[in-house]
Amino acid sequence: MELMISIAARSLEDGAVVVVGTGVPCAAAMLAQMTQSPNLTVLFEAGGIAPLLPAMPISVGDSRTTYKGLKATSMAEIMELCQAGIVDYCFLGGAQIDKYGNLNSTIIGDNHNKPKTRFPGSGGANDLASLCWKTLVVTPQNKQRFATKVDFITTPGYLEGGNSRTEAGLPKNTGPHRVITDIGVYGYHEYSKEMQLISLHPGKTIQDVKDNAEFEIIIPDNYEITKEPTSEELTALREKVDPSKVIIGRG
Amino acid sequence: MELMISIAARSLEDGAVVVVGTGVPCAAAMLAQMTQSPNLTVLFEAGGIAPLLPAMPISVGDSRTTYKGLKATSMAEIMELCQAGIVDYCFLGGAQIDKYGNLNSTIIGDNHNKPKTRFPGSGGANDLASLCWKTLVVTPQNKQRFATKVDFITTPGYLEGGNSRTEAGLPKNTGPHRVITDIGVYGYHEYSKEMQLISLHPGKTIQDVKDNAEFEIIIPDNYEITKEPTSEELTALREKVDPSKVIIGRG
Amino acid sequence: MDTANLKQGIGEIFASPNSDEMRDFFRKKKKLIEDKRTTVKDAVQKYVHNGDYLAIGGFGGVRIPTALVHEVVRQKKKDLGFSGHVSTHDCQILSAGNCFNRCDAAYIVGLEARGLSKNARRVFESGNIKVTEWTNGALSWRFKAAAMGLPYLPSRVMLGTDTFKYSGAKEGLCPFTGQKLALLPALYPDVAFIHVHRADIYGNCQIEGILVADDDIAKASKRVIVTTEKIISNEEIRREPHKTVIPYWCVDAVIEIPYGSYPGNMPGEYYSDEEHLMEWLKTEKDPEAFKAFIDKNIYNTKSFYEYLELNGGMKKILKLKQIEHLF
Amino acid sequence: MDTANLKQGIGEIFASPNSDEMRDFFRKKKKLIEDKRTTVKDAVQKYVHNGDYLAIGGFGGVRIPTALVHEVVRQKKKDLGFSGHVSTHDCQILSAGNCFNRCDAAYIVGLEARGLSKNARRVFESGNIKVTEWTNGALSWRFKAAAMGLPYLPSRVMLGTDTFKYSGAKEGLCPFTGQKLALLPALYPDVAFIHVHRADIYGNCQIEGILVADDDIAKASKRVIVTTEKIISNEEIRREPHKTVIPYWCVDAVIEIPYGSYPGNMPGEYYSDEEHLMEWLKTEKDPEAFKAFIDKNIYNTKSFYEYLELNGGMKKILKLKQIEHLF
Repeated sequence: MELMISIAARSLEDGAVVVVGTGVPCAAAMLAQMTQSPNLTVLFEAGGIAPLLPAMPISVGDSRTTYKGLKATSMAEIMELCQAGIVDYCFLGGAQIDKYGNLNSTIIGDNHNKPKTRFPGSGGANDLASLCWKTLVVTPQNKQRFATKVDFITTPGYLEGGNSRTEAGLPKNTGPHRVITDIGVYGYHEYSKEMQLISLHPGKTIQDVKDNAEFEIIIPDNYEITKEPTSEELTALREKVDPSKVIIGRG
Repeated sequence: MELMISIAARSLEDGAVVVVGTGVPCAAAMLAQMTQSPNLTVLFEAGGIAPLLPAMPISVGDSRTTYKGLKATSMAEIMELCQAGIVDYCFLGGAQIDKYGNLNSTIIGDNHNKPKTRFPGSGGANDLASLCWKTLVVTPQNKQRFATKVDFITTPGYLEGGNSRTEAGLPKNTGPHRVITDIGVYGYHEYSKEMQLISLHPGKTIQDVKDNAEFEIIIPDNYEITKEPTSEELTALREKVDPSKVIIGRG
Repeated sequence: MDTANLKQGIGEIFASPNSDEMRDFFRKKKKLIEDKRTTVKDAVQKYVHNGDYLAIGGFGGVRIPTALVHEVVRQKKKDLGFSGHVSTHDCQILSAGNCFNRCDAAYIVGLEARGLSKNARRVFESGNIKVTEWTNGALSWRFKAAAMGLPYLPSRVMLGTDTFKYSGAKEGLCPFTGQKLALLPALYPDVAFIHVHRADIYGNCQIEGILVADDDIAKASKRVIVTTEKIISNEEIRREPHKTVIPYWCVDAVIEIPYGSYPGNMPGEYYSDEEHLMEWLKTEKDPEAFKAFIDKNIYNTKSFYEYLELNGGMKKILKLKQIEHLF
Repeated sequence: MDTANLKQGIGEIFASPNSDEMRDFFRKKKKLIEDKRTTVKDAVQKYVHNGDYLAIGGFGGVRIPTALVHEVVRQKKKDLGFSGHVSTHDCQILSAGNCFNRCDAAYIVGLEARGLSKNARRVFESGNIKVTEWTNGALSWRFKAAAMGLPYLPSRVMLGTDTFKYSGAKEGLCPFTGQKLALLPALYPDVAFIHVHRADIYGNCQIEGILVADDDIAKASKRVIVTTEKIISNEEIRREPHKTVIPYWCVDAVIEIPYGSYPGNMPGEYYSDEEHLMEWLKTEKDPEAFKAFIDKNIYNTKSFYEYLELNGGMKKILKLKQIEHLF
C-alpha cells in the first residue's frame, strides 16, 4: 500500500491540478505536496478547492475538504473546471477494468433492470475521466477486476481502442494514463491503446501480471522495476500523511 | 411626473417581483412598497436583490442597489430568474416605440454599420421584455417616439401583433402590459395586440393622444380618466421616496 | 452538420424538462414575504405526496435533512421518484422505508469509503425500481438547467459509455463548432429537502462550506422544505447579502432543527457519527435485525430528537463537535 | 423537429467559441502558485497586444479597472476587440483612445442616467467599427458558456428582434421539448481587466457586492490582469474560502491600487465621482477641448495617481467615501 501511494504521488508533478477522492488518492496527493510538488492544487468533486487538510477526509464532501481552502464551491463548478481543461489528473477505481481502461462501477450481470449486483454507479467518475487530461487508476489486481469485457462501461477509458474515444466526442488528448496495482504499473499502447506494463513491483513476476488479468497485457522488453518508496517518502507518509494508519494500514 | 410615478406604482401589486432601472421605475417601486405593496420584491439587473434603498441609485449596479439587500449576485443570475418565470414586471423606456410595443434603443437610421445616431443598444431591455411576464413602459409621448415603424427592433413587444410574439419563440403569456406617458395610460388589444387607450390624464384630450402618435391608437368608448395621485401618494413621494426631488423635479 | 448518427439514451426521463410548464407554475405561485415556520410532520404532510419526484440537498452524509427523510419513512410515503445525486445515507433511509419506485442514479446504494448498503442494494436489485443512469456532473447540470429556466444544457460527459446508453441524454452537435455534445434535459423536482446553517423565517438561507447543488436545487424545485441549524433575523440576513444562497421565494417551509444533519457532518458544527453509520451498515446484513433497528430508530420515534436521544443525545453531539473542531 | 425555418444572426463572431482550443490553451498554461505582483505599465505591455479581444469587469461606472484602461490608451494599443457588457465609462475611455475596431455591443456609448458620450457616439457612428449586437443577458451567458468549458449555451432572449438579426446567435430547437431557443456562442476573450476589493499575491480574489459577470469573465479569458484595492495574505483568503470569487490559476498579474475604481463607485468603499463624470460628458461636446482634456488626464499623466491628484486627490476620495457611507 505504501508503495502504491508513493508511485501515485510521484506521478503528480509540481504545478498540476488534481481531483482526488478519499483514501489512497488523497494520501498520494498529500504525499506529493510534501515531496516534489508543493504547488500541487487538490480539488474534491463535491466543491472543496485546495484545503490544508488537517486529517484524512472520510467523505469527499466533508468539512475537511474545505478546511483553510482557497475556495468552497459547488459540484457543478468543479466539473466545469474539468470541462474547461483546468484539471490535469483524476484518480479512479472500479469493480472492473478492461484492457482499454474502461471502468465498471454500476452493475454486475447483464440485466440493467434486475442486476446481479448493484454498485453506486458513476458518481463523478465518468465526468472526471471524460474531462480531466489524464486518468489514474489505483486498484488491486486480479482476474475478476482485470476483465476481458466489463459488464457495464460506467466510465470511459479508450472505449474500443484506437481513436474510438475521440470519435465518440470526448475531448481530444484525454484518457487513461496509468494503472497502479499491487503487482505493477501499467500504461497504454500509443496507437492500439491497449494496456501495457511500464514497471513491475520488486518481488513480482511477469507470471503474476499474466495470472491476474483475464485479458492479455502487453509486456514490452524495456519494462522497469518499480522504485521502492524512499525513506523520505515513508517518513512523510507514516508521520504526516497518515499517522493513524487508516490507509497505509490496509493490506 | 408625480402622476406618472403614481400610476406606475399602482400597477405593482403586493407579492409581485419587479426588475427596475434607475429614475422613475425605481421611484415607482419605492412608492408602491410604501403604499399598497409592502411585499413587493425589487431586483436590479446588475445583481442587486431587494435592497432597503437608502437613496436613489445613479447606476443600476451601484452600491445602493445592494444596501441591506437580501442577496447580491451576478447579472446572469438575475436574467436566469427572469428566464425561470420568477419576475412579474419590468420597466423599460426607449427612443422609439411602435403600436405593438416594440422598442428601439439601438440606432436611428437605416444603416447598422454607419448609423445616423448610435444609442446604447439593448442593455438588459431585450432580456427583460423577453422573459418577464409583463413589460411596463414609462415614456414622454410625441410623434417622434410613437413611431409607425421603429428604425430597429431592439426589444420585443408583440412584434407584428397577433400571435407573432409566441410564434417567434418567446415565452408564452409574456409581453407589453402598459405604456404610461404624460398624456395617458395605454394597454394592448386582446387579439390584434395594437396599442389602445386605457385612461386619459386629467386635462388631456383625445386630440392630444392622436397628435402625439404617428400611428393610430385605438380609442375604446369606455376609456377612463386617470386618477390623480392621492395625498398619501404625494406625501410618500415628496418626503420619503425623492425628498431631493431628483426625479419628481424633472418636467 | 451530420446529425444522422446521433445517439440517444434509452433511460426514462421522470420529470418534464419543459421550462414553460415551470414558468406557468411560478407565475401562479405567490411570492409573499411571510413567516414560513412549521413542523417536520406538517411540512411533509402538506408538501410531499405519493408519487412526487424528490430531490435531497447536501452530499449524502454531509449537511443532510435527516429529520425530513425520516418523516417521509414514518408517514409511509410511496412511489416517490428521487435523484441519486451522491445519495448515500439518505438513499439508505429511503430504501429502508421502500418509499420510491424510480431513481435518477448518479451515486446510490453506497456510503463512500464506508461501504455499500446491503438493504439499498436489495431494493435496487429487486427489479422493482426504474433506474435511469447519470453522473454527478450530469445531475448537477440538469438542476442548473432548471435553475436557469432552460429545458436543457449541453455537456461533454457520458459520451461513448453505457452510462449514456441507460441515461435520458441525447447526443447533439454544437451549431457553431460542430463539436459533439451530450445534451441533458432540465430536472424540475416536485419537492426538495435542504438542510442549511442559518435561515430567517421567510426562508432566506445561508450555507457554510460546499454548496453541492443546493442553490440550483432550490430554484429548480416546485416546493422546497428547509431545515436549519438556527433561525436568524432578517436583519442578520441583510447584513451580509453575499451570504444568501437560497432566497425566500424558493422556500415554502422553514423548520429550526439544531443538529439536524446528524448522523451526517455539518461543516463547522459537528462531524459525522461514524459509529452509528457503521451500525446501519452492519445491521442491514440481517433483515430481521434491520427491521427492528428501523422500528426503533424511525417508526417508533415521534421526532428527530427521540432518534438523537437513542443514539447518544447531546453527549454524542458534544463528541462530534470535538471531532469537527479538534480533528 | 422542423429545423427548416431556423434563423441565424448576420453579426460577426469575433472570437472562436471552440472549447477544445481553449482546453489546449489551459493544458499548456502552468498553474504555479507564485507572486504575481507587477505594475500597470508592465502588465499592459506584457499581456495586451494590438488586435486582442478585451473584456472589462465591473459595471461601467462601478468597480472598474480604471488604471488599466487608461494605460491601454496611454500605450496607444490598437485594433482591439471588446465586449460592451454594460460598458459605460470604460467604453468612453477606450473610445477616447480609438483603441478598438470591433465590439460585441450590449450596452455602449451611454453612461446610464447620466447621458450619452458624444465622443463614443462619434466613434460608433463613423462606420469604422464592426458591431455585433447582443444583450446584457446574452453576453453574460456567452462568458458563462466559456467559463463552463462549453462552446455554446441556449437562451430565450433576442428571438424575433433586430437585435437577433445583427447578432451572432442562431435559433435552435430543444431536442427534448421542441421549444425554440436562441443559441449563444461561448466568448473566450484574449485578455480581461478586473478590479476587486481584495486579492492575495497569487491572484485569489474577493469581491463585495454584485459580481456582474466577473467570476465567469475570469475563467473565460486566456489572460487576466487584476487590480485590487488591497493585497491581503493567503492566510486571510483561506480564513473564508466561500468569499473567493476568482481563484489564483485564472490570474496572470496582480496590482495593488487603492481607489482604483475612481471615478467609478467601489461598493462599500467610495461612491462614483459624478462631477468628474459630468465633466467628461460636457467636455466631449467640443472635440478640441476634449483632446486637451484627454492629454491632461491620460497622455500626460504617468500614472493613475497623477490622474487622481488632478481631480482632487485624497480630498475628493474622502468626500466620495462620505457619500458612500452617509448617503
